[in-house]
Amino acid sequence: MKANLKYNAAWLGVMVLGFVVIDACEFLGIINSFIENMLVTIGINIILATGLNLIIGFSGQFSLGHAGFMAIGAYATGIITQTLVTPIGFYLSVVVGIGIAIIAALIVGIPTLRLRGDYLAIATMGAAEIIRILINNLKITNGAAGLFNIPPLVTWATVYVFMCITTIVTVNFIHSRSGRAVMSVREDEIAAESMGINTTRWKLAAFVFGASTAAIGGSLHAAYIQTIAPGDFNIMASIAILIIVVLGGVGSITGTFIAAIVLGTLDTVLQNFGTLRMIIYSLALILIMIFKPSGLLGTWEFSFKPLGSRQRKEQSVHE
Amino acid sequence: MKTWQKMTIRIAALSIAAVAMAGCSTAKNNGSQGNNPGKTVKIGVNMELSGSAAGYGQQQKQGIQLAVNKINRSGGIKVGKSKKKIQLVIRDNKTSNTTAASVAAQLVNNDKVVAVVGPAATNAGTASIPNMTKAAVPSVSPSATDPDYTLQKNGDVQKYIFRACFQNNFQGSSAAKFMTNTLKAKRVAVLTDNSSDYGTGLTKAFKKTYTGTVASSQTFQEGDKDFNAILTALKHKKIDAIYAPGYYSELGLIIKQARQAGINVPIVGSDGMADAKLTKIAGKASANNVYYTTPFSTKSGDTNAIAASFLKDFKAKYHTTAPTFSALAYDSVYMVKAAIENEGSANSVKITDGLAKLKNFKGVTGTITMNQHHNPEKSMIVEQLTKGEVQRTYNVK
Amino acid sequence: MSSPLLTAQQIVKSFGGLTAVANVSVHFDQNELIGLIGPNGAGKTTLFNLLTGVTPVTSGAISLYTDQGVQSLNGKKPAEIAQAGISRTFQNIRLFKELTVLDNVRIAMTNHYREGFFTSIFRTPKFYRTEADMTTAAQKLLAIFDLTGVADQPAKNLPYGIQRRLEIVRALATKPKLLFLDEPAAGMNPEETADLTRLIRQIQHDFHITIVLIEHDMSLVMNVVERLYVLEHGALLAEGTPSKIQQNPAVIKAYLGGEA
Amino acid sequence: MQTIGQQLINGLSLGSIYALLALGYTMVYGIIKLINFAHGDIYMLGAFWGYFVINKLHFNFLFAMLSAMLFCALVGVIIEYFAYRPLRKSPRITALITAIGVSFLLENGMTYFFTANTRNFPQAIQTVTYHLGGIQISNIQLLILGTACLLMLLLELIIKRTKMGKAMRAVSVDPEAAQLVGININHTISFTFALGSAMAGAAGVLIGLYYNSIDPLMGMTPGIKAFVAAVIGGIGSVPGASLGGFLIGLLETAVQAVGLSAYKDAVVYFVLIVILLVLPAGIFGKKTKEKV
Repeated sequence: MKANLKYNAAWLGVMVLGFVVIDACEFLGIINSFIENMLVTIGINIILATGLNLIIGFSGQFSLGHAGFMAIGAYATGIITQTLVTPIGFYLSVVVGIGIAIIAALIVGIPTLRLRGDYLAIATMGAAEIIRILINNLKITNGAAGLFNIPPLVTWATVYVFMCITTIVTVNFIHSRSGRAVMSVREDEIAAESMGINTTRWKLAAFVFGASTAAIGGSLHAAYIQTIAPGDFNIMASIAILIIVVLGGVGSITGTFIAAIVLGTLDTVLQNFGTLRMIIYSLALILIMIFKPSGLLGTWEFSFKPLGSRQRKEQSVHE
Repeated sequence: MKTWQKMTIRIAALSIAAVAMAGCSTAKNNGSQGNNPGKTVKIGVNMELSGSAAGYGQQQKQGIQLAVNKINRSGGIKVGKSKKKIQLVIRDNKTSNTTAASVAAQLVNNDKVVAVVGPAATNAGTASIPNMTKAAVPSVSPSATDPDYTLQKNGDVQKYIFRACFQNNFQGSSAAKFMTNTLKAKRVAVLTDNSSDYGTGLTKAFKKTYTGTVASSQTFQEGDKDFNAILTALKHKKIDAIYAPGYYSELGLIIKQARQAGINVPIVGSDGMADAKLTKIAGKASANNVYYTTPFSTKSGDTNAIAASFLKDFKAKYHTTAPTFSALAYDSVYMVKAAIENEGSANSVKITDGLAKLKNFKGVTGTITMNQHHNPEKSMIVEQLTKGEVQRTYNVK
Repeated sequence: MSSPLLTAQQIVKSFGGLTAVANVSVHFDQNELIGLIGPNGAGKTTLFNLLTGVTPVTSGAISLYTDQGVQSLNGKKPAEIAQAGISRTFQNIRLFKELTVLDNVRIAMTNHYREGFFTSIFRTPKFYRTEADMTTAAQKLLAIFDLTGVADQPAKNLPYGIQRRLEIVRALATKPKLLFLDEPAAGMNPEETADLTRLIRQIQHDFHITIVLIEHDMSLVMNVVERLYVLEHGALLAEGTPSKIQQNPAVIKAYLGGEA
Repeated sequence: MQTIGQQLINGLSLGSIYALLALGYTMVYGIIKLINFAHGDIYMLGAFWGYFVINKLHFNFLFAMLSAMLFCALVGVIIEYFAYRPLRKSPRITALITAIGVSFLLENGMTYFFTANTRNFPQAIQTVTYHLGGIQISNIQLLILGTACLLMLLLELIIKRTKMGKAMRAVSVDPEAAQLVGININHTISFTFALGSAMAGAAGVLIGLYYNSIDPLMGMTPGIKAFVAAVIGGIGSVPGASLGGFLIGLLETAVQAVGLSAYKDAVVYFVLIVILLVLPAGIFGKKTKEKV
């Protein structure tokens, strides 16, 4: 119990430190709205990619429909905060977004999660596209024109706090009985079933969990950028999140953080290269994948726990 | 044992800190308003140079570069007493709204530009507004057409946001009037580009004004190439004309396929079609009985000296007939120049004032006066294509 | 005669036109150790799959006798059957390879230690209590089978024999009343097989459960089981004690006579 | 009735393009289980190749198409060699991301060097429209349908009758066993890429001629649709890909014909999901049951 306390306190320290550092930089003017924009984008991408990593890396289900759930959150916020221009309106919209995303994830997941591998990927991609096309043709979502002048109810601090909370919640989920059950599904579905694990239920749990974090990411995106359009949530948007997950290492939350930061920074730096930016970006992507096929960190996870005992552990692995 | 409480405290502490700090960050203020020029007048370009709107973005970039070259060759912009050259900072926003916001922030904060031209699309533009407003730097979009683009939610004008193009309501209703009064079309079919605000906005405005019957209303997406199914379905509907707001890449194909399918009624579109490529894609034989509303015409050179020189220069530099997007972008740069010269200052706030007060500015796309909503008022014409050539132009009132 | 635990009556399984299991009736009693033998392709593993719900039966009835009465297992999913008290190992080891030995065992305990969703994501004291209880129970089980030393290793790093043993431990962690072992001695050397024999006896004795095992290693089978079923071509060929089976002419013919 | 006939023609011409593209997906997937995301962009390269050789080198149409097939085959092999071969033993999702990277590279590289502008494809063949009992069909539509069917037949023959085809089938079932019986896996995979890319190249030139408009991003949407077609037909199956392609072409046409053009893609994806739920491996896909 004492060890847990120390361990949690260490993480709390890291989070507060991160906050203070960013805030100090902001205050001193080191972070202007350009850098802030980058940081917020990275933060939102971390929220999105962590959820997707839970689905792909931990439950082993290949989903290509993350942007669809993100769209739900974004539009919930966009629509609700048009009339309720208060922070409460924003938090309400987050809750509503999560609620709708959960319902949508159930509708999509219950039938399709029986599919395997690439078939599931293509089915979830189709489902996300259906969500997007519906949004593109609805009146309440203002169709293809999208919503703009969404009230700016989110600062970088809100995004930071949400990022911390979703990460804590996701990591806690992974390191619990539920998380282990979810991972057993990834490892061997038949064996898991025979151990009494209701694989359909746990797959769905991970899928719904991931979808609700995507909705949070969408809500933050809508309120920070203040403009959303159906085109923001197309297949390429899902793929962008997938790239973060795979680049960081499927099954490593630490990797997701690193990849989101690396890609976010790269993208911003490449802004200086004009039209060459996407060429350099794609080359970087190909080269990283060829030289680091299991992602930047593989399945390695940073933890305070084994800091003292890691050497001993490594030795025993190499034996 | 105490982890639950600790957890709660952790979250609470973070939230309190967040609120407190957020207060700090909004409270700070930088003394003088806006960006000032250095040795040169820095103008930023926030443009769709890759991604789905890259084709239009690159045309606009050509127009901007042409304008800047021309201004610099004649010594630059007169700021007060001295002349300063323009330095362009061109950045690609990948046709992504998030990136457009980031590019806007970089242009105003890091590059310290005094004005921005772009973005091309409404959504990329609206995503940039918060950062432009925060830095008090004006932006002129050559082609953001949503009526609300320059407005805040409460209907007030966005102080720093301008455009060089028509807004949808004006263009859509003009098309409706033209079809009723000139073409005498009683029943029409509407074919809308449903992938952006442009097509849908025009259709909305068109339907509001049009008094005849809309016999069929169909949509397509950018990048679509096959319209045969929609056109075959239209063929047996009794229609007098088709209203098809969209861009030349799809409209060219629609015209071609419609004519091949034997649909010979007039096809009316918007300024997204006003491009020589339309005829090339549709084929000369098919580009018949085609009309579009536009501020700029390749025939403009006959009456407008500025347009004539623009057309000549463009042809000399890029070996192709200047498209409308390039013309609008070209005008955007000159609008900024006019604002600077009128105010005698290249401070970004001053430029904003200058843009808002712009009056009888003679541009390629007509004589422009900025109205209170930062929409340029200029005259609309309708061009008619016959065998791929602009045969005549109509003035719409 | 002790009381029955599971009965299967006239179960049939056909894949397309092929009948893999034809009209087989078996019964397994409380705390019994039963062998299931037969030549390759006789349908032994298929029978296991039918009884554990991995593949559904074409016809026939499977019933489990519990304290609450008789429960039909027809149409139940493998997870439900596992929760009802039937566990198994696999012919080709199916461990959760990337996960640690401890986690392999804890996963099998999932249904015995309930944690609410919010309990776990917000780490309430109850969460830590349940986790600790679960870990203690798992470690106790690992200790019994001499796996404490490798508890933190990923299952894929273990030697083959230990992997087989871990699979049995994992199956036991579900607290089964009936345990199916599919060729537990496959690929083992005589020494390891002897260890396994001891292990199986110990499990039956210490955990008071019924064990059914498929095995080709006759020394193991004849040594430990109390009763035997012999399958051939998907049908039941014989049933009885090891000594009786060894003298059964039909069995001898099936095993030794080949085509004759 | 006439309208239905006409729509059928429309659907089949559209479908034949999807089918040609779907073949490339299905073959590559069948052999190395990779969703070759860059396939749609190879089709774009084919169209651009056709554009340049007709405009600059004044090739006739047949030559343009054949050279485009050759060019795309080469590009396919090069991409496989540099981008996918190093990853053959890596997780499949890694190879997928690389494929996405290659797709980005081709799209943006072409945008960079040749601008994003839409180009009009040279009309190497004059369009002639035939009227058959009220139904119109152009010589180009006939050409597309004919070429598509011919190429599919040819492909089926190559796979079923030639030694290389047998090797392809062997590698797709069990690469290690194939290697043991003396099949050169690398050559076989290269050949598969060449064949699939050649199909895409042909589709590119045909599309250019038919629609008269090409641009660097033209491969994105049809690429995804063709992949959906391959999945519907049962990925890995050549007749399945053809059937899937025609099915999607007809479906899109039907949805637009009844006036639901805004939901065209939504209906396609919905049908995809429904088909997968009924037939988890597509129409002609082999259902593989894991052995326990």
